[in-house]
Amino acid sequence: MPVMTYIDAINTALREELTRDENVFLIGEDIGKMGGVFKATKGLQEEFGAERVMDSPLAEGVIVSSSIGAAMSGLRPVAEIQFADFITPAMDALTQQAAKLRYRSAGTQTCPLTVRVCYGGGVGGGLYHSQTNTSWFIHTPGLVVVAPSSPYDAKGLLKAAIRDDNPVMFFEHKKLYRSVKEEVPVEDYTVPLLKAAVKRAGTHLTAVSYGYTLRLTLEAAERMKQEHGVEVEVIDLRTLAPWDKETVLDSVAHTSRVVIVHEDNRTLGIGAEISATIAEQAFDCLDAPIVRVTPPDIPAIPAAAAMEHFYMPNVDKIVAAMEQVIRY
Amino acid sequence: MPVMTYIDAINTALREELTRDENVFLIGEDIGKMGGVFKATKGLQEEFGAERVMDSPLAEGVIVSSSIGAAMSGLRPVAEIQFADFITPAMDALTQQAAKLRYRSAGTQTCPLTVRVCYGGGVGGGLYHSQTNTSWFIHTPGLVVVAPSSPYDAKGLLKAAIRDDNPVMFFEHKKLYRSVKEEVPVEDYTVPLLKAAVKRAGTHLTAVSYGYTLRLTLEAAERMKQEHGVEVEVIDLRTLAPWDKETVLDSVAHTSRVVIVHEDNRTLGIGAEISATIAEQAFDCLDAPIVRVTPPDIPAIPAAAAMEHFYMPNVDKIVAAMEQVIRY
Amino acid sequence: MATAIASIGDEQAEIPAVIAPSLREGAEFEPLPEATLRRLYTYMLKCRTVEEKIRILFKQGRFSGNYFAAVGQEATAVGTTLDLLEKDAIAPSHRSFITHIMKGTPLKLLFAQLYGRKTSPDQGRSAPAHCGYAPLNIITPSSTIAAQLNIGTGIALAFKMRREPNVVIALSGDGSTSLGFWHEAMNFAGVQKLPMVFVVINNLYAESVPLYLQTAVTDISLKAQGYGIPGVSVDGNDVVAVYQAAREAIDRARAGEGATLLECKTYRWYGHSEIDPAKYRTPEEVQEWKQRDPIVAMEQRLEGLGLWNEAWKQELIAGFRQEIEEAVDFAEKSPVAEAEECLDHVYSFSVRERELDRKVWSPKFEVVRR
Amino acid sequence: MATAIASIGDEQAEIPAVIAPSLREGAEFEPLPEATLRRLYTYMLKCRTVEEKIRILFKQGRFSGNYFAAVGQEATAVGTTLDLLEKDAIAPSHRSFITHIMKGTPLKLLFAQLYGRKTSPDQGRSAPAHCGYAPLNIITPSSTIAAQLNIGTGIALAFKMRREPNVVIALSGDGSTSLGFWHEAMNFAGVQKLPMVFVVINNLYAESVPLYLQTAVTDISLKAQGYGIPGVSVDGNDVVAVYQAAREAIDRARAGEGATLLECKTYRWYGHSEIDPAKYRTPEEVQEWKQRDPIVAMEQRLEGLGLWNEAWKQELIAGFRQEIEEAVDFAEKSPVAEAEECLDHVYSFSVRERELDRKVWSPKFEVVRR
Ligand SMILES: Cc1ncc(C[n+]2csc(CCOP(=O)(O)OP(=O)(O)O)c2C)c(N)n1
Ligand SMILES: Cc1ncc(C[n+]2csc(CCOP(=O)(O)OP(=O)(O)O)c2C)c(N)n1
Ligand SMILES: [Mg+2]
Ligand SMILES: [Mg+2]
Repeated sequence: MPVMTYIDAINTALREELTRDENVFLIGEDIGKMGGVFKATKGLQEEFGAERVMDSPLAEGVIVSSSIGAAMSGLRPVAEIQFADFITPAMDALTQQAAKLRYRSAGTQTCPLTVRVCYGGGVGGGLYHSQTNTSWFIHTPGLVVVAPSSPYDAKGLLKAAIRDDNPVMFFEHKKLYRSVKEEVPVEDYTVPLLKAAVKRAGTHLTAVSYGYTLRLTLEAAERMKQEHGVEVEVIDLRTLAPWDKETVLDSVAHTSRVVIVHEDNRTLGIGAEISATIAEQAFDCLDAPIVRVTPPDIPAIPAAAAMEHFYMPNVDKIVAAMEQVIRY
Repeated sequence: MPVMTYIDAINTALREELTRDENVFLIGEDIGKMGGVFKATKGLQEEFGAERVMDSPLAEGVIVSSSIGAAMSGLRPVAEIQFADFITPAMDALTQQAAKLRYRSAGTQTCPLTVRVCYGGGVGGGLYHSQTNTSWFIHTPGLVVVAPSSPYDAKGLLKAAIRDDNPVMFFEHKKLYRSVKEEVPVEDYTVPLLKAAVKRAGTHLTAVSYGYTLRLTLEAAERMKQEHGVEVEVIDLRTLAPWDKETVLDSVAHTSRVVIVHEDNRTLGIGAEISATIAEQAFDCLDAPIVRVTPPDIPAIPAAAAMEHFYMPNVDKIVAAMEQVIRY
Repeated sequence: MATAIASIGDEQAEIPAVIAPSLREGAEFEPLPEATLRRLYTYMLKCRTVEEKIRILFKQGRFSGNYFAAVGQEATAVGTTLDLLEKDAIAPSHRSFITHIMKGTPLKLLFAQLYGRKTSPDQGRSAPAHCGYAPLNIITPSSTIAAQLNIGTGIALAFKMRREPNVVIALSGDGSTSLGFWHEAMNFAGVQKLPMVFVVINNLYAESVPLYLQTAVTDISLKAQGYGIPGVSVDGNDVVAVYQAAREAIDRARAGEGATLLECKTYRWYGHSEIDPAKYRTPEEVQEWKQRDPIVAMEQRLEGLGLWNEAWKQELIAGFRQEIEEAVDFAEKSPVAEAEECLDHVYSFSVRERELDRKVWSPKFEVVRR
Repeated sequence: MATAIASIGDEQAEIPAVIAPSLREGAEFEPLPEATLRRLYTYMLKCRTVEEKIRILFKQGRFSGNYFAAVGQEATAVGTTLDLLEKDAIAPSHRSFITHIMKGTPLKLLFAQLYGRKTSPDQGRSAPAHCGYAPLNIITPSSTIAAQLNIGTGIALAFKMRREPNVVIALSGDGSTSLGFWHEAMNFAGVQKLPMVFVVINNLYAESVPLYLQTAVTDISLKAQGYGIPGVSVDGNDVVAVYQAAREAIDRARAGEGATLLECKTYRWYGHSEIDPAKYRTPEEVQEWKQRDPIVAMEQRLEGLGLWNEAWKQELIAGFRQEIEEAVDFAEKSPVAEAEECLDHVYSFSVRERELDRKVWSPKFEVVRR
């Protein structure tokens, strides 16, 4: 099996789906000749032509809305939002159109649409090239929100998203693009949507995360094992909405302790929902407070390194929280 | 003291602020000659002229962004969004501009802006005239989000919002406009932002809500007293972001039981944040699961009466949840 | 070129009676076949009859919600959408209920929609007038003004990619042109040469806001200039002029020549919706426009050609009334959806179980349905 | 009218060398005073010198983030913003860093911005090129393309309401015109007759996307038609033409006659940003445009008037270099903000305590700083 980076996995998934199904097409800013600002679509316009790998005008609303119409007509659009920071012009298209079309037509009109969104901080991008912005969409029923943490999952989940009959938002952390590599099958496979994965088994503490911070959480789990002999069970949500309550609650039922890690703002980040669900549905299982490791509630990530570092979750912060919960 | 409806209180607050400060002006769709679709601005254009009570083009983005620029220049705009359902065209203006201007300019440029938003269901408005849409903004640091539940608070909080130096979103529930009346002073007064209010004292259970559902919660509390002798402490959040943790946690510290009621979608509604905060910071105080009474997670409120009724929180549902938590 | 003066809001504006009737400069249209003239009239009359009935039903409290009547605007509604192909798509606005009649949605389904019944295309979910119909490719619209145009661009893109000879008729009002969405749709249609006709129904008001507070131009067709597509303004109360301009635009789109912006200048007789007394307009202004009733104008024209008499009209109306009664009856006898059906059609998979049974991971805490 | 042909992306497009230089049809401009000509040149040279230095510093890794150079576009940058009043506002785009030089922001603050230092106007928060300056009414911009135009409308509205004779210069690129925000700002400015000049710097590309994929028109000034405001296109590499057209538009705005759209056709020499090799353009195309260097063109013009020689140029450059060195020195010696300062300026009140000390309502659970 070839070893692939996360971005190679994305590129491969797109190529395979474009080949497999003539209804699949890509649309977004700079995705054509340039191959995308992060090169996720590199070589695809050359291979599939400018109609199936289409440079859009500079308008995220156009990218998403035209995809909705195309999807309604039986095509399988894969739209790209260059940075999550620029998703607001598509807010109506995503939350009022894509999320509600099936519902408002009682299932007679649907939009099997995939929206790839590049998100995340930690690369010095500053206030407007670092945002996460997943919560708005997790809070919007009708949308499926996915955020893979590894190349294997990235390929399998993206293929599953493209084939899914719902509007799927697919969040790719820019810091993962070239920093993680793993073996990825060349064959066709999918990873199921709506299912979390236990990425590390453990009995003392449940840690829940996704995307880039999932990797930090895995490192923290390893340190807890090395330094304290604590066995942390690490759950990768993978799908953020609708999220997989069963896997999380099952784990909490045997560990009784929980740490949640995410990069979106603290207030009403997904950690709030997970914590609230546990506090409501697994109250008796808990032996300690549920701790969230998140950025502070500030408008966005500053560019200057020290402030960015202060903002971002990291392994030390996660370990400190885990220690706290275990010691409780 | 005159008895006023909620909408009279709003109208009075606007008139008084327009009179008090020549920098105050209003902008929105149909707010001028028509006096607003709910008549919140009735008579104001006649009194203050078309420049200070300005009909905007049909563009929520224009309403909010032009207000931001005007506020930056020292004016005190009060913008109106006709229905919360139509706030998405202003999403960038609100979350990327208003919320971040002070931050990104390190305090050198600010926008003392008030955005009045008419929200809420229960009036047969259907999918696009019933939405609540508060969570997106509660999740956006830099914005203050306010939602009064009574005429007295509506007048006092709106005046406070207009005088505040932050961008304040002011959510008015359309079902409250004409259904509640109370004595409201004719004198100038403000109700402080950022402070919750204990609207009913109690020792057995803390109930947290805001806006229209706060009134349902008060009714439920009365029923708990009548039917079970249970004393419910009812907290009206009033400001949803940044919300008043202290008041809630203080209450939980002596009641040990919590029910949260809101009308925004369940997943990542403000109930999630309150619950998560309690589960994290007042874990030892809890004697029962924290229960949220919310709508189901569906894209929006259907028009047909039976489905709308199924969707909306009501007194029976709140009482059932309170009984559950008390019995636990 | 004859011009009529009509007052709009506080300002006097010139409303040219006929402006650039054709895309082809100086071109004359062929006279229309008699059958087409009669069909244009028949549909206008049907639309009027249906909407006046709907208004009565609403006043009687027979259905709730609200309704946005296009009475007075029938020439535009009918002339732009007569004889579309089954697969041609409509991107409707809130005032396009009668366009369903043009496309062929059964009247009984439309009345079920008004009544919010289970038998309606959306099974009681949306407000009365926000109606779509999948079998005839009518987008089920949101209320967000202009958003349907942008979805329309995607349908047009699919037609283009699949080399299908279909078109999208995208309907919006003068007010909608202020929203960024409107611009984004027009611009994209221009770049991609999409098979679309953007019909702007300029009835001089957006709710209470007069045109001059909406935009600084009086001819909305001018806006086409910025998108590299042709723009045409017609007297939206002259059904023949509207039909001819629309046909030209539709033929262009079908032939792969791209989109057209067609502005139809007209007027709504009643309030923005059934609960709006429309006090922001003077009675004189309304009266002036009522005198330009597109149906009466067409009657005179047909009569001049020997194609119309009162008896025929009454016969038509009687037929419509019968169909309407049946539709009302169907709607009123239709069941409403069960409350829990509001949990359906959220996703392609069901969320009923998830929403109804919150499994609890605790021995002590009973499951309650909340 | 002379036209030059330049290749844009895959298509050949006509770039008229001079298009409608004045708002007043057929009007001729007065020749500019010598002092003005020299100042236009001096500023262009300063902008170029500063940006070429910034590019070197970036390549040397002396500051991080990214930078969007306007090299090649100086005639547009300078001609549109010379001699503004202190209170006149600028709504800058990501490629408007040098506009600060025009308005008067001290160079050392600008370099502190590049270096993300505490001494910069935003104390290290934003990316290098997203710079504002409150004392000179330069909006601190977001990255959302075109959003600054809309904020600009509000500043202009405030000028208008207060009867202040100031203007807003709103800067954006060809790509920005596709966004709804751009349209909404233009339309509102038209309706309210706002004192604004919308300068569209049409450099033929938005990042990698050529103009013909952005919009179906080649002259962006045409878009003004839809908003009831005048539109002008000028050769954006001719600083005198740009200045004259801009002055006319600024004077109009100041006189209360409303907004103007001014399209300046130009070209960026380098990539979209310092990390973009710009492979989507041919070397020939770039070469062709470099031959139309606005600075060289102005040198020739001035030399013809006896107003320029190489020695003066070197003297100017030496002066700029000195100022730049001091600014770099200031930036490099400036402190960075403390990490916890990222908690400041969220609201008018402090959130530090709330964020740093999560008070815990429990005897057993210690307070940890997370
Ligand atoms: C984005 C948005 N803002 C506000 C509204 C509320 N609204 C519904 S119709 C309307 C006026 C529309 O005017 P116009 O486009 O001229 O259409 P007309 O009603 O005249 O047919 C308004 C403001 C809405 N539906 N969507
Ligand atoms: C809403 C939004 N979408 C995407 C981007 C990313 N982006 C930054 S600059 C740019 C191209 C801008 O092109 P243009 O307006 O022509 O300005 P130029 O760079 O040529 O000066 C893009 C796509 C953004 N900043 N904002
Ligand atoms: Mg209208
Ligand atoms: Mg450009």
